[in-house]
Amino acid sequence: MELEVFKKNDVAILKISGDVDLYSSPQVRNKILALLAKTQKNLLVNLKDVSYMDSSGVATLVEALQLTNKRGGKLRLYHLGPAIRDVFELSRLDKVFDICETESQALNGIIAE
Amino acid sequence: MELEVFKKNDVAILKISGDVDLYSSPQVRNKILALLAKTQKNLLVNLKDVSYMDSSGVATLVEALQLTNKRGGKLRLYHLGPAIRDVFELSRLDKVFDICETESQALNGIIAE
Amino acid sequence: MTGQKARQIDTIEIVIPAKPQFLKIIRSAVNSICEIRKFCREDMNNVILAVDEACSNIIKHAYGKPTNQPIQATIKICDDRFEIHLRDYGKKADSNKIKPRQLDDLRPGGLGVHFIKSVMDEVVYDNTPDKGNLLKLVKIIAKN
Amino acid sequence: MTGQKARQIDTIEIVIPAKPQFLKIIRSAVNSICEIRKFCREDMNNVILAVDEACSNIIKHAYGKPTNQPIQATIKICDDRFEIHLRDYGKKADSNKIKPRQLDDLRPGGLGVHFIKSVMDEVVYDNTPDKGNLLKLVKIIAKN
Ligand SMILES: Nc1ncnc2c1ncn2[C@@H]1O[C@H](COP(=O)(O)OP(=O)(O)O)[C@@H](O)[C@H]1O
Ligand SMILES: Nc1ncnc2c1ncn2[C@@H]1O[C@H](COP(=O)(O)OP(=O)(O)O)[C@@H](O)[C@H]1O
Repeated sequence: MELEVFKKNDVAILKISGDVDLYSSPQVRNKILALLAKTQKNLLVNLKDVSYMDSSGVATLVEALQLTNKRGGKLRLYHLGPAIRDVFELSRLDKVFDICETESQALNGIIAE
Repeated sequence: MELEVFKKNDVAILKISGDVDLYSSPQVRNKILALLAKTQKNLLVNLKDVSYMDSSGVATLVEALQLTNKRGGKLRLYHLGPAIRDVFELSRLDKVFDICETESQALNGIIAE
Repeated sequence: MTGQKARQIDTIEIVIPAKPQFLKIIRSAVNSICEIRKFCREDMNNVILAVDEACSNIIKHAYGKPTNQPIQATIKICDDRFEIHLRDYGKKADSNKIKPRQLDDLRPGGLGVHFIKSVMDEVVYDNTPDKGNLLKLVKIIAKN
Repeated sequence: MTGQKARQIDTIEIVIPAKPQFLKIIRSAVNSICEIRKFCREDMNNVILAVDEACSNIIKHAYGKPTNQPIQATIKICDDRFEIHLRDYGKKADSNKIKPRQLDDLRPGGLGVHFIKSVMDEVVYDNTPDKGNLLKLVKIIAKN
């Protein structure tokens, strides 16, 4: 699993690649907590190259959502492949999360603020 | 493992995809024998999408080479990925086979005949 | 439809130490088995997810932490079903406690058992072995 | 350099029926193990090839044909080496006969043992077990 952080117009984008499972999700969690601690209100997560995600990965994103909500920020996920989309549907969290198709959709309204 | 046969200016092209191992190489062998039986003198083999090849796959191609040689035809392999190239180098058959980079290189001189 | 075709059943066994970094080995073996049996993408992903979640729970709940003790997976390969038995030697599971949380209670965690039960056709927790637990998971594969 | 670091060794076991269609399961498990240990592409491909060839030979030569009898693979995971033991219960190998053909003799077949010996650092055929054979393969992994 690999993590990369980009900035687009001051918005942090976390790109996750590979498998997010019991082994790697703590690394995702640490990275997200570090980003949000650094006065980052909003966070976009690019899931395009995530090949597998289990419940620990979903749990990590739930925690991130709660944190950003509490701070009045936004968490948006985008570029979900079919396997990852299925996991969110199974967890019935596809309606709870703000899931976008593309990066520009995910940036929409956040940059304008 | 999947096999597809194309014709380009009357030359047969066999495209192999997936893993060629002890399980699938007999299927490759049958397909090649059938193609060569059908008055096909020359044969091009596209290895671009072969993800794995073991000694039984190499043996199958050696047999095909001997058959085409005997009939005065040509066998050419092309589009070998690094893993497949390594297997031919390990077997020291990279000099015995006619290995081309691209399809047009592989067709060169065969079509003109 | 009365004729019975002798069903060929092959058995695969995989044993890993109960540590998160090795779950990938079980996932990729299960993936190959699903490919060999030509499961559709959805069945394949579902089976991999359920097996992985069940193994994660063995590490988290039966052993309580990563350990050198084993997770033993026995997979029966048939045309029309995927069956896996997961054996651990950790503390006995209290089957009353193995249940998914309410999904509308938004909090991290508590999704694994829900995933397993949603995607598999049979989920049987058996804590009667001499030591540890045995979990049987079955997925019926639709013919295509 | 005299200090000895206690080496963590983890053991993975995989058992398949000795049939060609299941070799893929061993390959993908070995692949995952190489990924976990961050082997470079070449080491990874070489290890997968050698293990696969050795398993093919068990089917072809020790058992003589595809069978329900097992191929048992025991893989030891360390940082600096890949070690696998392959156990079969077929007929005892005559170690004088296990050798690669002359490579300049162009004919199909006879490459498997050459591949195994070219890419692995240790190849030991042991036919002293009570039943069948044990093949030990070791690859030393260069630090990067
Ligand atoms: N293999 C197991 N052994 C013992 N208890 C288990 C096991 N699997 C699940 N449980 C119990 O079921 C609960 C729900 O599990 P799960 O849905 O996977 O969520 P989580 O593991 O995040 O709590 C766990 O909190 C645990 O109490
Ligand atoms: N596991 C084995 N048990 C017994 N004999 C073997 C075994 N592996 C290889 N051999 C012998 O070594 C020879 C060379 O093997 P190999 O290089 O793999 O080529 P091939 O299998 O195509 O003959 C075989 O023909 C066989 O006689």
